[in-house]
Amino acid sequence: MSDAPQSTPASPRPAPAEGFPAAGNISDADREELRRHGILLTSLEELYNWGRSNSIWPLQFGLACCAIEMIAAATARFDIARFGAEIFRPSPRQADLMIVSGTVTKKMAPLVVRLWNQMPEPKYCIAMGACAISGGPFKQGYNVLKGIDRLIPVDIYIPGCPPRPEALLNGLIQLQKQIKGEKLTGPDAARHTRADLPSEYPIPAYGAHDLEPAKNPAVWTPPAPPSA
Amino acid sequence: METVQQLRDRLAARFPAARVELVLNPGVAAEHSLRLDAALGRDIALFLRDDPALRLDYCSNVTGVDWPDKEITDVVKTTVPDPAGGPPKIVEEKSVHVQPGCLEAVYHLYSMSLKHGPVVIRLRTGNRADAVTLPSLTPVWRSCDFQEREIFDLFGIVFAGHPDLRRLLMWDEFKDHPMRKDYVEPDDYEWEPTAHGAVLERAKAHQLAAVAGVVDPGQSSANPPKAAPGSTTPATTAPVKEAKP
Amino acid sequence: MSCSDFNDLDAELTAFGHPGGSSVRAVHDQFHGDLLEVSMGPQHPSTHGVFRMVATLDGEQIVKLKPVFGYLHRNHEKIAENTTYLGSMPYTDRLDYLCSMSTNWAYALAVEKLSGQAVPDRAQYLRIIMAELTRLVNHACLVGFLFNDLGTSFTPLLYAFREREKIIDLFEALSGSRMMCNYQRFGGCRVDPTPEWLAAARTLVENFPRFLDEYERMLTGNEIMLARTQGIGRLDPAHAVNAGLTGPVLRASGVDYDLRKVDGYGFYPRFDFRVPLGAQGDTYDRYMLRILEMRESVKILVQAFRDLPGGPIMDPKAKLRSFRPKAGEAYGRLEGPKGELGFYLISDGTPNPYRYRVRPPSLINLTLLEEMCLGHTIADAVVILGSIDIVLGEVDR
Amino acid sequence: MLGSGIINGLIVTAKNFVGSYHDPKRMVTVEYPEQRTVLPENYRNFPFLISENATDPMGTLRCVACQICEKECPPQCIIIEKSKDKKPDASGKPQLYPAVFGIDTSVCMSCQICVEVCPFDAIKMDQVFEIAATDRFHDLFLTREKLAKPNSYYHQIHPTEAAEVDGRLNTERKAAEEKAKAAAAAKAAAAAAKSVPVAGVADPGPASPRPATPIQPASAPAAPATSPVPKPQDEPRSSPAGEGGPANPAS
Repeated sequence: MSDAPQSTPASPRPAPAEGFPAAGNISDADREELRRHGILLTSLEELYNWGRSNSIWPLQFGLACCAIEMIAAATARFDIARFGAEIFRPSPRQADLMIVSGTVTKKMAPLVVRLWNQMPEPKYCIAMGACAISGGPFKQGYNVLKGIDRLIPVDIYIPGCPPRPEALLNGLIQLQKQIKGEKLTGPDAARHTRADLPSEYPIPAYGAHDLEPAKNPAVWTPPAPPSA
Repeated sequence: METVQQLRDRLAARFPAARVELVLNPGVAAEHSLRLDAALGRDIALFLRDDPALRLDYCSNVTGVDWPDKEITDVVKTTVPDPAGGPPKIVEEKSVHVQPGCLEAVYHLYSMSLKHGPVVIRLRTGNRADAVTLPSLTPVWRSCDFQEREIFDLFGIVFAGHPDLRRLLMWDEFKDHPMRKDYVEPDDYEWEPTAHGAVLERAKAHQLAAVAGVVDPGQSSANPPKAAPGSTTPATTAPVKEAKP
Repeated sequence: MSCSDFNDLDAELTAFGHPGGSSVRAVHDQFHGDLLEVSMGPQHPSTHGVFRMVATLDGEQIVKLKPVFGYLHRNHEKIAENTTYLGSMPYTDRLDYLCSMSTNWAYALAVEKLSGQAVPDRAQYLRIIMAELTRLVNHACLVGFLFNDLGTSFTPLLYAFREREKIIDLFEALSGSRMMCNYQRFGGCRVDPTPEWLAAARTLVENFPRFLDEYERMLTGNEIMLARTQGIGRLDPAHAVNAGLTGPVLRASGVDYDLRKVDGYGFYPRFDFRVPLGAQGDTYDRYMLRILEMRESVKILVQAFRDLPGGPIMDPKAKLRSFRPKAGEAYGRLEGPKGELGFYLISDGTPNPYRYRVRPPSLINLTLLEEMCLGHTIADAVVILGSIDIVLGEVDR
Repeated sequence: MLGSGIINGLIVTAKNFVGSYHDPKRMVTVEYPEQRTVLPENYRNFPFLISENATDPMGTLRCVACQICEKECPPQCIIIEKSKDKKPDASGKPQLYPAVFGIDTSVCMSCQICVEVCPFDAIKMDQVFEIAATDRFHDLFLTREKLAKPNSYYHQIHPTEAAEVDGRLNTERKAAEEKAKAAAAAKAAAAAAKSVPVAGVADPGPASPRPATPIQPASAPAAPATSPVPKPQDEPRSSPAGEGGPANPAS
């Protein structure tokens, strides 16, 4: 676990009276110390999350301008393969991550939701670029969905128009951190482990004037505007 | 190449039944155009394509333009001599009339073989509601194919004789013509943190409607869509919730 | 099925009136198979974005193919009619997002035609430099994508993107953004390059033929490529002209129509360059034409760097805010990397255009996609589409 | 010979493959979180507001709430509300200030039009891009507290442009000074002193786009509106960590 956060100050460990502490209670500093001596301590949960976070396979799915920067992130200069995410799968059935890279139009939105539904759990969504987050500069257009988070849950938002490839990598690193922190059991367990949370979302239909429904209230909960 | 005026005269001589008007362009570009009689539009287009002096074999750009109904105030000034012998008075009479709107298709024609152009031709519909049919020029220039479909989609001009007149950009179930000037887009103004101007008006209207319960947060749209519960959602674990109070 | 078989088939199709509806029946009668409808896209790795083709197949042969558009229709024209003339400039970056510099220029050209603004000499040269660099980026990437469609897994694209990164680094250093340059203004350009920038750009251009040689050594002689592109997707000149095809796709069919020569916009008449033309009008010609055009662009760039004059880069009378052209209309067009890119503007004297229309070359170049694909296999349709060079931001706007 | 074309192609790729082992110029990869590309001076991503004083950013915003940028912003992602009262600006003249200033970075397309139309040099383009967030409603809506950055930060990211702007502002202020001598003299001097980049006054903190990149003070000092030279094109655009180049900022 060489990439454990190194900036964590050495916190006093939970003061074991005798013997060794349980694996879950070892502080990061101690674990780093042990690692230096060639002893790796881990739990099944950590191993599982470590494996998942370092082999995120994105869906090969470009919508607009940001897709070019996504391709650029996969080319030699930025090399997304260093994060284990270079295998862009053309099929949603094999993908873990959907990078919504570009403007989601209302004509495209049902297909994006269908692709999302076809991806198996655990799955994650990155909204890359202003258009995917909120409609961006094309927000006031009649055929532009004002943010993909009206229809599916989004884990990471990367603003920018388009974001640099480094910004995409930065978002990916954040997603990896999120995956590493996920719990498999207990009340705050990750989404994919819980049977009561949906893994499929309603696909809107084409209506006479707009999508029907235009948003999914289960995922779309905007607060009151700050200036109001 | 001959000037637009000469071309107009030649067309008038060749097609005596057709009305061919010269539309002057007041701008700097001074690309004047010809408004053709819609009924004979295709014949004239064929002539333009095949005439050896013109050979306009390439139709570059096809555009729709919406001219909504316009209220025009006419001011008629009449000079009334003063019976008392003083200076004559000027009397202004105002009358308001509505100039009926229309839809227009504009074609930019060039010649690839003779390398000249553009010749701009325009076709006008009768109005914006029911008389919206124009002859399709796709049989003359294949390049009009997608562009006329786009105009049909966004402006609502029906091109008679088009081989495959369907919506090009919007979905088939869509009913409106969004590039018209009076189109109102659907209401999805829940989150507008930087709204001002027209957007702020719409956002406020949305807030009022949401408070009054007129707009269902799940299904908000400027024109309330017809309920189609069966077709909207397939079986999922999270059905769309009904409107919250 | 070998190449010669396809040529026989082509001859038969011509006898049946190819291209056109009757050939559908001709091909169908010939093979007597059951038809299968395949929908490719909008999420498909080889449709260059969210483009969709509905193909009807007889075995593997295409008997009917209908393109479906609109999955990236983001209402550019409507938004532009609700914003100022200047406000639309950054949106034009996002039309053809691989070639923002030349799209900017096309829009600036139309507005300058509408308002009658003059452009200083230095800005004219800078515009040509930017447009030709953009052409290099576009054609290099296009060849990479085309080979992706042919089945190479990413390698040529990696080489193309290596060069692209160098050029867009220049764009970034000049305009501040890698892709969305927002560089042209009505009556000039926004930023004046420093001597260091020009020196770096000149070095890049001088080294570019070396990259092209490497690229060609890697790709042009490849037998698999030759077998899959020669004789595929033939397009005859008469049909191409009638269907309004422009750009490299048209010139590959042998029609000499390049707006840089025909209209002579900007300072192009001052430059010495050739317009390469194809003979067969097949996919291979369209590929080779791109390579040749890149070499011509390098020639133009070398001349532009040699002759670049000093002086201002903006018309002193140009103003940024409250820009209101006189009422009237104008259609400005230029030779973009994909074909004739035009902007049609109607002004009513207000700060916003009354009508704003983009003439998208990518969309109109797809008019004959069905005719080019008829009789070929579904795998060839992918290659033919790749050789037409579309960008969905421009197709759907 | 059939197949020679394929072999030629393979030779090219093999050359590049082998070459990348002994020729560092062929290694184009920038290992992002550890190494960083040197952002060019003109790079722009999201606007920020300039404050004259790092210690009191809200009190010394240059913005006078004229709302031109709000009006001109193409995607309308700026919101400004004018203040009710007036505060003295750097030259001592009482001015309005923005009571509310917000930019929705989830809409902003970094087109720089707000910067170009601003008559007061109050809004400039930032260079941060690592602002990925998990909540777009709060993290991506930048209020004036998050937007305000001191002038020294501006000097750090756009040195040439900032020097030019400061020169112009100083001339304007001197002219204003001559008009109203007595009261303004002290303040103008203070402003002139502040506008010199002072190391350590500004703490860009985590927002700094290139924390370890040394700023070259002498990049084309006289040229107006410049763009820096990119590195020679065949070199990788970054120095490897730990060789005098950018230090490892990830630690």
